[in-house]
Formats: sequence, structure tokens, C-alpha cells
Amino acid sequence: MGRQNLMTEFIKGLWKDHPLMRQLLGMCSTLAITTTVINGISMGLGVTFVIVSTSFFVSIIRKIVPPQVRIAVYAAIIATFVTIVDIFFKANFPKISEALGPYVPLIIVNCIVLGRCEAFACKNGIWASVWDGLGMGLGYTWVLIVLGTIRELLGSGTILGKTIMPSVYNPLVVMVLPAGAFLLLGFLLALMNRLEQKKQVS
Amino acid sequence: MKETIKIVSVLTIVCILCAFLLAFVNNAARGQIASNDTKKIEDAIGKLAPLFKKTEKLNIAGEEIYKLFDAKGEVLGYAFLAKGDGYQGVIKVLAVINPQIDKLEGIEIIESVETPGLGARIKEDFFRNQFKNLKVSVPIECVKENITQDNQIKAISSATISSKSLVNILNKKISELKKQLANQ
Amino acid sequence: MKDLILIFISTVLINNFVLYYFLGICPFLGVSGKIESAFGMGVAVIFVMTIANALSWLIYHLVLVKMGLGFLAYLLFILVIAALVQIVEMFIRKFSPPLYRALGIFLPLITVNCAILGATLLMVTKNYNFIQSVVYGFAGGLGFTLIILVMAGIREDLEYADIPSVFKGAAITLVTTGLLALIFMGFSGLISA
Amino acid sequence: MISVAEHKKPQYRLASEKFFTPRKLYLALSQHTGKPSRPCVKAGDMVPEAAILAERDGLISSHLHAPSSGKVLAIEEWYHPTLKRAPSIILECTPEPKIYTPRNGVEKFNKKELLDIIAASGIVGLGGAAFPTHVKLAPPEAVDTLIINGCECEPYLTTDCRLMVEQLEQICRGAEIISRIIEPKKVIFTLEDNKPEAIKKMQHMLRTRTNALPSAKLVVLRTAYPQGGEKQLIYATLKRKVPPGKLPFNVGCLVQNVATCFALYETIYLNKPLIERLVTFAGDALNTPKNIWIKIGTTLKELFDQKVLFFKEEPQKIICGGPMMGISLNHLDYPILKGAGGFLFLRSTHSDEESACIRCARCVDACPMNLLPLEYAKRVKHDDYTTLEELNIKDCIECGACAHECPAKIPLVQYIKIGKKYASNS
Amino acid sequence: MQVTVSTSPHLKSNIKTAIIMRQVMIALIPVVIAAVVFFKYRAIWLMLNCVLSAVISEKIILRIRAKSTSTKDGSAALSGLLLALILPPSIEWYAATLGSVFAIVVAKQLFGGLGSNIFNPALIGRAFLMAAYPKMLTTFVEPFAVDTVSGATPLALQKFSHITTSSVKLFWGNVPGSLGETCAIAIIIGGVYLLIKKIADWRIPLSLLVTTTCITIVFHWYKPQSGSILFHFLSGGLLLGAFFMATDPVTTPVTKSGRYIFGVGCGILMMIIRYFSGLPEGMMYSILFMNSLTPLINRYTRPKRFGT
Amino acid sequence: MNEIILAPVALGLTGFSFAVVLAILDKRLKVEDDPRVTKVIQVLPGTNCGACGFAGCHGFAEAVVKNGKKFSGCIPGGLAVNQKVAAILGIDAELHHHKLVAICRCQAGKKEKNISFVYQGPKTCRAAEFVSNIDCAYGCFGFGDCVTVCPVKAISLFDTHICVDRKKCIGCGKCAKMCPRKLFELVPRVGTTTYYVGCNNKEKALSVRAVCSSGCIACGICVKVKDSPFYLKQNLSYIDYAKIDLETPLAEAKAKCPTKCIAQSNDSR
Ligand SMILES: Cc1cc2nc3c(=O)[nH]c(=O)nc-3n(C[C@H](O)[C@H](O)[C@H](O)COP(=O)(O)O)c2cc1C
Ligand SMILES: Cc1cc2nc3c(=O)[nH]c(=O)nc-3n(C[C@H](O)[C@H](O)[C@H](O)COP(=O)(O)O)c2cc1C
Ligand SMILES: Cc1cc2nc3c(=O)[nH]c(=O)nc-3n(C[C@H](O)[C@H](O)[C@H](O)COP(=O)(O)O)c2cc1C
Ligand SMILES: Cc1cc2nc3c(=O)[nH]c(=O)nc-3n(C[C@H](O)[C@H](O)[C@H](O)CO)c2cc1C
Ligand code: SF4
Ligand code: SF4
Ligand code: SF4
Ligand code: SF4
Ligand code: FES
Repeated sequence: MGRQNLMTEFIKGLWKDHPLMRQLLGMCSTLAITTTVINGISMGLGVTFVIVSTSFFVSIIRKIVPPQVRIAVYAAIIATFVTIVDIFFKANFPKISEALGPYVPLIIVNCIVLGRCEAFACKNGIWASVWDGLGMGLGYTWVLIVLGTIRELLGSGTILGKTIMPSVYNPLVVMVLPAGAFLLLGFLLALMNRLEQKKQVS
Repeated sequence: MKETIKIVSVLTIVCILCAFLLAFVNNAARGQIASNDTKKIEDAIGKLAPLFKKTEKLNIAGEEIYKLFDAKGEVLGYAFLAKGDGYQGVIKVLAVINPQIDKLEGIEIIESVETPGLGARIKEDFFRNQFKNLKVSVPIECVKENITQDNQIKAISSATISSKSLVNILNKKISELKKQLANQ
Repeated sequence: MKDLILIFISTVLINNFVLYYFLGICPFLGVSGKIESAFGMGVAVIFVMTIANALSWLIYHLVLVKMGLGFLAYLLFILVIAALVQIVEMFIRKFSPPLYRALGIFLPLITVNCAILGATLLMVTKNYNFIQSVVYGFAGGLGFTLIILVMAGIREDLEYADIPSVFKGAAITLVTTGLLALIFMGFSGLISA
Repeated sequence: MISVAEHKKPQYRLASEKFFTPRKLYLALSQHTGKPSRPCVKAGDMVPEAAILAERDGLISSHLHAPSSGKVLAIEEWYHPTLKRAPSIILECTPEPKIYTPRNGVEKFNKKELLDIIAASGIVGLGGAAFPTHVKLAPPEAVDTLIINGCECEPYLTTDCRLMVEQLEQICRGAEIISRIIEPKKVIFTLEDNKPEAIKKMQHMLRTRTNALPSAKLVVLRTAYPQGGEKQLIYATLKRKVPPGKLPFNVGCLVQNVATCFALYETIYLNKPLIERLVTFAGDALNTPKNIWIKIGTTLKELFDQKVLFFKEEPQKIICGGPMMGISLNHLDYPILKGAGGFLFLRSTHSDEESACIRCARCVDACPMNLLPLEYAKRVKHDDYTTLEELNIKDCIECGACAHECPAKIPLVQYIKIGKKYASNS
Repeated sequence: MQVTVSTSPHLKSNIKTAIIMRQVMIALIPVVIAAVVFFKYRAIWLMLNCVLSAVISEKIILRIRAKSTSTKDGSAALSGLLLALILPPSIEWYAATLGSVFAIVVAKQLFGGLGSNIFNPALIGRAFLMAAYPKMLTTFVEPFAVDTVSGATPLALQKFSHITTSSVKLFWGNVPGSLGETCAIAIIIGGVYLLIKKIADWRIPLSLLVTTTCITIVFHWYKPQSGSILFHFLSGGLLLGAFFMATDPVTTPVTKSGRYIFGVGCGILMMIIRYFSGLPEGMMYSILFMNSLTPLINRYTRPKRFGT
Repeated sequence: MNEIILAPVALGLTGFSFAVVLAILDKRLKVEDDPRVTKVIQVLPGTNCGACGFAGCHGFAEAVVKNGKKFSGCIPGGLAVNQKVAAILGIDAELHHHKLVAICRCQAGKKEKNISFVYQGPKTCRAAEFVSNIDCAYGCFGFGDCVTVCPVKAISLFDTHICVDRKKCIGCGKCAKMCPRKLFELVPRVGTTTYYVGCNNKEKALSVRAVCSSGCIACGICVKVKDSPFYLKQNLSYIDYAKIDLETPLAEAKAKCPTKCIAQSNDSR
């Protein structure tokens, strides 16, 4: 596989085949944990790590897994890496671990991870899979960061814990509530559609 | 038959490998995680009783209570965890009480899921500071208007439920504690 | 008994898996287009969630905790769910083709429905006993079904609405979900008071 | 059911007039429900009045007679209110009034003889649907109640009302003929309470003529639209419901319009086929409204050319039939068909543009068939014809009650018509 | 001669969407007067604020979407007015504007504009503000002393302090509360006008009020301090909601039986929230919840075919 | 250290038992699928996202195999997957080797059509059908329902006058099914130009002239051209497409037609 091809595998996850905005996968953690920027970053990186490593392993063993136990095997591999991430956070960043709560283990069923295994890694070579996973993971991460920034800024008036908004600003509490997350993501999707429409017109 | 063997062996081997990997990582990180947990509690206690140097864990009726000592080895008081239902979910609070068990040294909210801007304000200083040196020889009361007695705190307006819940949680635990420590 | 009722109500209405915990959003967005499909999905989720919770509880408390292997929980839960779903699917496919047609096609989707795994994990966090866990699983599935049905009803109506083109599809569904979440906030505080 | 503005006042008391001197007649071969009749004359033929011009083709079809003596000019496409253009016999009139000699021994005719006469006379239902009457009078199941429909629930139209006031005796004779054919246990005359004059006459007649129609009675209904519809009428008078897809005889009923009864009388007693009918001409664009006896096939233009009718003002809308179910025409060259009870010439059109449905459910409440008109409109607008049959769109009788009530001015009936057509296609 | 052709019917009733909306506004006149009497200039500013921001945002959206429909039908103004009537008089102006814009833009226009919205826009506006500025939405002022004295609503007093407000006061409306919900007599006058004029369907208000009455009878008998029948009937948003919001044609079922179900469901939910939840009042959430069920209700209560 | 041994053993055992159960059940409970379903599943992304409107990839695969029309429903898969699915179902061949092309038998524009009255109602052909918006009882309403129904956007509307893009048309016949006036005809695609008679009025010349200035008056000039494939039926001219070996008679007839109602559509346009 040429460098060019690896690059396209990487790039596509950032916009064209964006896992969240295009494929509507991995919604749950996106909505749940983006109350602050730092959560978004940590979750994004955690997911990226899991996608990359599972893509790697799934791609290695792709030829020997019989279809009857395919999902079980993938799930086991994913669960292993997720547990590692979980343990890592618990040991080194206990605060974040607490904030992310049960959503770290839920990376296991984050549809993106399994989705990439099923859709890509089990059909492609190791490096392509790794780059694909990386692209998907980083694509996911940037949206989490955007969501986290907007929600933290509007909902608490801070970014990364620092107060940004002037003191007369009355925080829109709804932004850090579930409802705010859904609404914001809805609007973001619409914005994305709009950009795409513009692109098609021109 | 060959396929069956393949199915069985692949899944089994993957499971074994995964478990092995996990056990290994877990083993490496376990110490750190455990110390994180104690550190978190000690940090919280440290905020409420800055003088403490040493804790002694008392295990009474399955619940953990920390006896606090200062640098000279004198008893500073007790720290305990209490939890119960708030407005939306569980509130978990750490409180430090004086050795005579009649006055609170302060409280620290460990965990809560109250509404930001309303119930979540129980975490804010203006509210928590009311518990500093609060008389607890009689049950704490939560009032909506001005405080008239030294066992009262003022509820957060528009979050009466959260405030009351917190007071109830504390009252319940303190009365248990009194009994338990008396038994000791 | 009272605790079971409380668990039930709070799981269905207040701490709804979709609107409060944000679990199972992907199938919620994907399969809420038609009432029939939504119903099939809902029933499948109730079914699998209940059984998965029961099995996971047994394995977790009788095996893992006893042996001090708590860190294997995630791995085991997902294995249980994956295997369970597959077995259930095989069974109904063989023995009840009509049921399979109505329900079976939803089963593979469920493995990656994070609500199922979420239910098992939350059941561990909440320290439920066996019966409570089963009720929790059932109520969680029911809450999911309720909300996906409501959504499907709304979306069937919206098929004919003149929605701005950029909002068509997932965007309006998310906005609607957001409004539903606003509404379900009205039920908060129902347990404590 | 709904209440609608009546607009019957101006023509309600106008005695009927006659116009029997058209120059040309345009006789569509499709005058009735069912198969068009088959012409049995050709261009150039001279025909006397009442001669058969076209014959019944198949069971549900009807003869067509020459309303006037004259010369067949051509058989070609001509304007037709529903079909737009349809094959028609064009007749140039050479007036030679025919004297009809009453039939003798009518009292002794048996059922079969009566039915044969009716079949030969080209009578179709004059209540609007123009269904061949000889078919209707041979129901495959026993009928216990004959309902004579004098409701005339369409606004503006007053032909049935005038007929009942002027020719009640003959109508009763016609009803007698029907009851001799189908032998019902009961005969019910139904009227709405907005026709007090007809009600009074009818009451008087039933008191005095008890021996001829012993089991007859009068039911006066509260005025409502569309109470004249067969299924609605049967429910209103007998509380019997005709199931979907079923016909009145399935619940032991037969409904005939009063004008049909009059036509039956003329055929049986006077040996006169259906060649003329009473038609209401009304609307605010006319100088004076009129109820006129007129030959089938006369064009509207002729009425104005021969100064039978005058425009007060240019009409904005011309309607064949009543305002609720009638068809709007685009000029005056249309002929009068057997089933046409009236023509309206209106000054103003409802020019309100259709706006968004506000789901107020006024249409649902209005619908006499318990349907959901708004759902049909919504689906048709979005080209979704898949669920229409599930929603029983075929039950709709296109009465227009829903569209009348709609505050958003949505042409619901039009959408329903599209829906019915495409629902069966897909 | 150039005529117009169209399909039947050619005769149509005089009622139009704009007339319906205007009639509802007329019915709201007593309520508006009561609001101005009790809350003075605050009432006027709040109503102006909400109505104007609703109409302007609707205009802008319609322009962006290049729609031919206009704001002349009055539905946006009505939504804005109703929103103002369910907000606390002391609310900050920017919050009211935000709520009004959210109501029109998100709850109404995103769903396709007039007639297509699933949720009642005015209520969504309030629910949004409740989540956005919870403090502001739970702080009320005493009538006549709008700048100085903050007070608790009768339902909050009942629930949290077990103090029952007298029914006479509730009837005339001299109590703290949302702008338009306090004066029972004004709402009843307006509501009866709506029903008599057949602008709103009577089934929902009737079933809603009967349901709540039945529930309060049982509870009052079982546990007297839960509040008397008259108290629950006259306090909070029950009447305003029952007459003006649960009757919103767009967001309620179109079938007759569906409307009964809607009313009963609203009544039950509202009393559950009043009795058991952390909130003193549940009218808004119960109507909104039933709004979300409306598509399902419509689907499963289709009228029986004639003749079956 | 203990758990490093215990964990693999415990999990290995669990994995083993699940695998055994699955393997046995797999043998016992095997149900055969349509092999194409399996093939389609293999090319699908397998994310089971439900975006296609079916319950997961399996549901989609079954549906497409049953009814190939919606083969392009997989959204995450995008174009690449759609093509593969189409290939499996053999739709591809059908799509690109279409032998028929649609023509519209009314070529009268606003100027030619007489309109003596005002139509009021929804602006679609299907709605206009019930009362008509033009004097001609056979011609095109010009609201373009066919334009919207065409899956490949081959139809365009120039002031109420319908043009089919011969290059784009795939001969699916949707327009013919949609048009309430039944104006479309699917004719064999021969050469680079398709000629057709753009009139559907089956009445005599006089009636035709009364409503349209470019209607076919059945004068027969086109039939009289040498080697003409034209014939008259019911006052209307038709082309026998089985006989169009040469283009000259067609072009000649087109040039000679007094009402200019013979039209052509080219590949080059
Ligand atoms: C969306 C929402 C969230 C709320 N969250 C809380 C909360 O977290 N804690 C609380 O005590 N009250 C909360 N409330 C308000 C209570 O239901 C209740 O109105 C309040 O406790 C009454 O207090 P007051 O008597 O001081 O006004 C919330 C209300 C709403 C609408
Ligand atoms: C196919 C067909 C068969 C019918 N057969 C009978 C029949 O046997 N007896 C009868 O009384 N009416 C029969 N009808 C007539 C209808 O019952 C009805 O009288 C007629 O369509 C006019 O009804 P309307 O003016 O209420 O629309 C038939 C109608 C149709 C379309
Ligand atoms: C909506 C509707 C309204 C009708 N109104 C009348 C009416 O007012 N008077 C009437 O005689 N027939 C009316 N009809 C026709 C009757 O249903 C029925 O066909 C007729 O009375 C049968 O008698 P006939 O066959 O003698 O015409 C109406 C039909 C429909 C569908
Ligand atoms: C009886 C009646 C009640 C109404 N109630 C409301 C209401 O509660 N909230 C609202 O935003 N609009 C209301 N409207 C106005 C209108 O229906 C509303 O703007 C639509 O929901 C917008 O699509 C009402 C209209 C009527 C006729
Ligand atoms: S009457 Fe008109 S506006 Fe009302 S629901 Fe029916 S179609 Fe909609
Ligand atoms: S739906 Fe049909 S039957 Fe019902 S009111 Fe409308 S036109 Fe009449
Ligand atoms: S569908 Fe038929 S009538 Fe309508 S524009 Fe196309 S060709 Fe003309
Ligand atoms: S609808 Fe089909 S047949 Fe008609 S023009 Fe388009 S592609 Fe050709
Ligand atoms: S991430 Fe939860 S279902 Fe997809």
C-alpha cells in the first residue's frame, strides 16, 4: 500500500466519512461526556487508542477468525483495550476517570470501534487499518472537543475550567444538561449538512 | 469438525491472551489506583481539618470511619462518609466532626448529580460554609427564611429539596455515629 | 417490594437510558424511523437486557468477585452479551421463523447497543442484588422501548413535515430528542420527594 | 355532518318553467354510471321524438332516447362535464311535438313487465349518481324498506323541492310502482326540515292517499349536509349502517330520489322515456334564478342565446350540479345530462390560497364516513400513496364536507381524488 | 368570459386560520388585563418583548427559507403572547427574548412551521428557560409589589411549607405566580368564550379538568393536607393550560377519542407531578409529554369506519 | 501473581464453553440463506447502523435481494458499496444497457396551447387532471410531475413544454406511469436521434386547431413522404419504430409538418 493510499485512509475519517457526523456512530459517549473540554479530549484520545490498537489486532487475525465467533472475538479484543484505558485513567488521572464515569467501559460498545473492525480492519491490511483507525479516532476527537468547548463555554462560562465569559453572563445551564447536548449536536449536524450543500452547489 | 475446532480454539485462545494481558496491566496499576482512592479522601479531609497528620481507620459495622489525629497525636475528630438520595440521584458527602460529636468541622460533597445552577450549588462555598462549626447535638434544621438558631442552615432558594436532602443525610449518619461510637 | 417499584419507575421515566444516560443512541437514531421496527427493536432490547443482566450478575458476583478478578468484568460482560445474542438469534431463527422475522433481525444490532452493556455496568455500580438487577434490566429495556416508540411516532409524522433541508434526517431527530429530554426533566425529583 | 349556507331562498318558491325549443342537442353516450350506450343511428338519419338513439351496452348501462325529433348531424366528441370530451350524438332539432298516449292497464302489469318498461325507458337515478334504475330495482336480496329521498341537501338546488310541491301525486304513483316491484314492508319519504311547504303537502297527501301506499310514512330530518347521501340517509332514518363496500340492499334498503319516482311515473303511465328533467339554474351572476323543465342535451349556451337566462354580471364560476359536489365548467358549451340537477353561475370564487394544515380536526369532525381527510391530503402532497388504502380512502364519498370546513382552505377532496386514483395504481 | 375552474366543493365556510388565531387572542383579553392589573408595567414589557421577538424571529426564518407564508396568520404572535403569560413576571428581559426565539425557531420552524410542530412552542419555550435559567423560572414576585417582595406560589407554599392559600384569593388572582396563570376568573371567562365560539374543542379541557378533580377528591379524602379540590383546581397553570394550551390544535390529537385520552393523560401526569415530584407544578411537563405521545395516539385511535 | 494465572484460566474456560456452545448450536441450528444475501452482507459495512431504514445490515440485504430497487440505500457505505451491491444483484447491466427511451407526446408550449380559463388548485398535474388547466383535453398540464418522478433527472420543463434528455433517460417508465394524461411513450433507442410526434389530440383537425396551434391535424403529409414510417390512427400520426431504418424520411416529415408537431431528441444536446 502506497503512502498516498494510507493518507487517504487517514483523511477520510476527519471529514468525508466522519464517524459521528456522517455515519452517526458513537453517539452515546459523544453526548454524555462533552460537558467540558477536558472530558472531550480525554474521551477522544481514549477512543482513538482503542480503535487503533483493536484495528491492529483484528487486522492481524482477520484471516483466521471464523464468522460464528467473529463478534465475540472482536468484542473480547476491544474490551481488553478498553479495560486498559480504564485502568490507565484510574491510575493516572483519577479526576477524569470519575468524570467520564461509566462511559469509559462503554467504549467497548461504542459503535465506532466495532464498526471499524467489521467494516475495515477485518478486510484490510495492518497499516491501512491502523491509519484508518487513527483517522476515525481523531475525527471523533475533534468533534468532541468542539462540542465540549461550546457546552462548557455556554453552560458554565468557562473553558478548561478557566472563567472566560464576563461576570454579567448568566450561564445557560441547559447546555450542560442532556437536552443541551442533543440540541447542540443536532445543530452541528445541520451546519455540517449546510456546508456540504454549499460544496455541492459550487 | 475442523471448523468446530477452529471456532473453539480461536475464541479460547483470544480469551486467554486477553485475560493475560489484562491481569498483567491490572497488576501493574493496582497499587496506584488504591493509593489514589485513599488520597482522594485524605485530600478532602485535609481541606476540612488542615491540622490532621494521621488517620486511623475504624471499621464499625462495616462502615469506614476515620479517626483524625494532629501532629501531636491528639484526636482532632472523626471523618465519615454519608450518602443518600438528593433531588435527582445520590449525594455522597464527607463530613468531619469534632471529638465530642456535637459540632461539625465542615463538609465536602464527594459526589452529586443535582441540577447545575440549582441543587448543584450545594457544592459551593457559601452553602458549605454554613456547616462549619454547626451545632449537631440536636438534629440540624434546614429553613427557608432567616436563621434563628445555631443548629440551622438556610436552604438554597429554589433548591430546597437538595438542601433538605443533604441535611437529612447528615442527621441520619450523625445519629448512627453517636450510637456506634458510644458502643465502642 | 418498594425498592423494586422505585427502581422500576426511576429507570423507565427518570433515569431513562436514552434521555438521561445517553445509552443506545445509535440504534435509537437508526431504528426509530418506523413504528413497527421501533417496536421490534424495543422488544428485543427488553428481552436481551433482562437476560444479560441476570447472567452477568451471576457471573460477576459468583465468580469474579469471589476470585478477586473484578477487572475482568467488562470483558466478561461483553462476551456474555455477544454470545447470548448470537444464541438467542440462532434459536428463534430455527424454531420460530415468524418471531425471527419480527424480532430476529434486530438482534445483531443489539450487541453493539451500548445500553445493554451500560445496564450491566450500572447494575454493578449500583450494587443491586439479583432480583433488583433483573428488574433493572427489564425496566431499562422498557424505558428504551417507550422512548423509541414515541420517537418513531413523531418521526412518522415528520415524514410529511416541511423541515428545512439541512435539518432533515438525523439533525431533526437529535433536536427532537433534545426537546424530549427537556420534557423528561419534569419527571426528575419524582423518586426523592 | 355539517351545516352549510343554504342559498335556496331565491329559487325555492319559483314555479317551474319549460324550455323545449333548443336548436341542437348534444347527447353524450355516457349519461349514466356504467358503460356508455351504443349508438344505433348514424349521421344523416332523421329521428322522431322518443326514438331510441343508442342502446344499452351490457347490464349496467342505459338506453338513450331522442328528446326531440330531428336530424342526426354527427356522432363525435363533444364537451362532457366529467369526461371533458366524450362521444356524443349531435341532433339538429326539427320540432314536431309528440303527444304521449297514456298506457292502459298499468295496474295489472306484473313485476317483470314493469321492469322491462323501465329498462326500455332509459331511466337512471336522478339524485346525482345516474345509476341505471332498472338494475337498482332488481336487488339480489330482499328489501324491506324503500326510502324516497327528498332531502336535496345540496345548497342552491331546488328541483326536488319544486317537484314535491308541484307533482306530488305523480311522485307517489312512481313510488307505488317501485313498491310493486320490490315489495318492501315500509315506504319512507324523507325530507329535511328546510322545506316546510313540501312537508305540508306531503303530510296532507299521506293522510289522503293511505290506500295506495298503506305502509308509507314521512320522516322529517334536521337539515344537515350530506344527509341526502344514501348511507347517511339510511342511518339517519333507520339507524342502519351500510358496511363498507356494501350496498343499501345488504341492509334491506333501497333509496330512490323523488325525481326518479316522477320519471318512473311518466314512463309507466304516459309511456314517455327519460328525455327531459327539471333543472335549477341559480347563482348570484344570474339575473333571476329559475327552475326549468329542459330537454336532455340542451347546451347552456342555448339557454342564454334564446334569452331564457340572463347574466347580471359575468360569472367567475360555472358549476354543473350543486356547489358541494358539482363540477366546475370552463364555458357554456356543455350539455345537460340526465343526472344534472342544477347549474350555478357564481360571481365570486373562493380565491383563498391553500395554507398549512393546522390539524384542527374540523375535517375529521365533519366527515360523515368517519375518515381522516387531513391524513390523505398530507400523504398525497408528499406522493406517498402506500398507506392510503389502510386509511380507508376508498370509503370517501367525496361529499366535500371536510373541505368546506377546513380553515386552511385545503382542497381536501381534490387530494382525495388523486389519492384514490394512485392508491390503486401502486 | 374567463372563468375559474377548481374541484368541488365550491362553497367553503368563512373560518380561516387567521380568524381562529385572532379569536384566541380575543379570548385572552381578560387574562391580559388581569396580568396588567396585578403585575403592572412588568406585564406590559414582558408581553411586548415575547410577542415582538416571536413575530420578528418568525419573519426572519420565513425570509431565510424563502417561504410565501406570512406571519399575518397571527400564530407566532399568539405563541409569543402565551409564552409571556406563563413566565414569571420578574424574569430578565434577555431570558424572555431567548425563550421566545427558541419557541419559534426550534420548536416551530425547525419542525416545518405552522401546523407541523410536534410540541407546543410556548411550552417548549418555557421548558427551555426552565432548564437554562432554573433560578429565574422558580422565583416569583407578589402582585402589586413587583419590585420589592418576592413570594412563593400557592402550590409551592402548599408543597414545601404546607400553607394553603385561600380559594378566594386564587379566584381573583391576587397571588404570586406566572403572569397569566393567577387570575382564575379571567381564564375561565376566556376559556368559556373559546368553547362557545367553537374555536377550541371542548373534549380536552373537559376530560382534563374532570380527571384532575377526580384525583384530587380521592387524595383529599385520603390525605387532607394534600390540598383541597378547589385549591388544586384554581391554583397553578391548570386552568390556563387546560383552556389555552392543551387545546392547541396543532399539537393535540385529531381524533375524538384521542382527545379524551390526551386530556385524561394530562390530568393524571399533572397530578403525579404535583403530588410526588420535586416540582410544585406539572402542567407544562404533562402537556408536553402528551404532545410527544400525540402521533402515537392519533395512530392508534383512528375512528371506526362507518358501517363497521 | 495469583491472578495472572487465575484470570487466563477463568476467562479461557468461559471462552471455551461459549465457543463450544456456539459451535454446536451453529451446526444444529443452521438455516440456509439466499446465497446472495450473504454476499450482499459481506460487501456491506456491517455497522448495523439502521440508516438505510431497515433493521441492520442483514435486514437491508434481505430487502435488496427481494426488491433490487433500493440498492443504493446504504448510507455509510456510500457509492463504492452501492456499486458492489448492484453488481451482485445484476442491476448494473439493466441500468446501463437500456434499450428504450421516453418521449412526450405533447410538445406545445405556453404560446401554442389555448388557455381560456383559470385553474385554481394545487399546482401538480395529478391535481389538475380533475378539472384541467388547458383547453386541450389531451395535452400536457405543464406542472412537471414527471420531472420530479424521473430518477435520473432526465426530464426538464421549458415553459410548460416537456423535454426528455435522451442521454440521461434510462427507460424506466416512471414518467409514463405518473403522467395523468398518459403522454409518455417508451420507444426503441435507435441511432443518435429519436423522432416522435408531439401531439396526443385524437380529435378532428378543426377541434384540434381550436385548442392548440401545434397540434397534429392528421393531414397525412408525413405519411406521404417516401419510405415513410408514419401512419395515421384516430386522427393522429404515429411512427412505426420498427420501420425506421433511415433518418431522411423522418427529417423530411419533420420539416414538412405544417403544425410543427414532429419533434426530435438528440444525444448531442
Ligand atoms: C429542571 C429542574 C431542575 C431542578 N433541579 C433541582 C435540584 O437539583 N435541586 C432542588 O432542590 N430543586 C430543583 N428543582 C426545583 C425544585 O423542583 C423545587 O422547585 C424547589 O426545590 C423549590 O424550592 P423553593 O421552595 O426554594 O423555591 C429543579 C427544578 C427544575 C424544573
Ligand atoms: C357496480 C355497482 C353495482 C350496483 N348494484 C346495485 C344493485 O344491485 N342494487 C342497487 O340498489 N344499487 C346498486 N348500485 C347502486 C348504488 O347502490 C347507488 O345507488 C348508486 O351508486 C348511486 O348512489 P348515490 O347517488 O348515493 O351515490 C350499484 C352500484 C355499482 C357501482
Ligand atoms: C354526498 C351525497 C349527497 C347526496 N345528496 C342527495 C340529495 O340531497 N338528494 C338525493 O336525492 N340524492 C342525493 N344523493 C344521492 C343519493 O345518495 C342516492 O344516490 C340517491 O338518493 C339514489 O336515488 P336515485 O338512484 O333515484 O338517484 C347524494 C349523494 C351523495 C354522495
Ligand atoms: C385554541 C388554541 C390554543 C393554542 N395554544 C397555543 C399554545 O399553547 N402555545 C402556542 O405556542 N400556540 C398556541 N396556539 C397557536 C398555534 O396553534 C401555534 O402557534 C402552533 O402550535 C404553531 O404551529 C393555539 C391556537 C389555538 C387555536
Ligand atoms: S380542517 Fe383543514 S386545517 Fe383542520 S385538520 Fe382538517 S385539513 Fe387540517
Ligand atoms: S373525507 Fe370524503 S366523505 Fe369525508 S367529509 Fe371529506 S369528502 Fe366527505
Ligand atoms: S406529468 Fe404529464 S401532464 Fe404533467 S408535465 Fe409531465 S407530461 Fe405534462
Ligand atoms: S422517468 Fe424513466 S423513462 Fe421517464 S424520462 Fe426519466 S428515466 Fe426516462
Ligand atoms: S455509541 Fe451507544 S449505541 Fe452507538
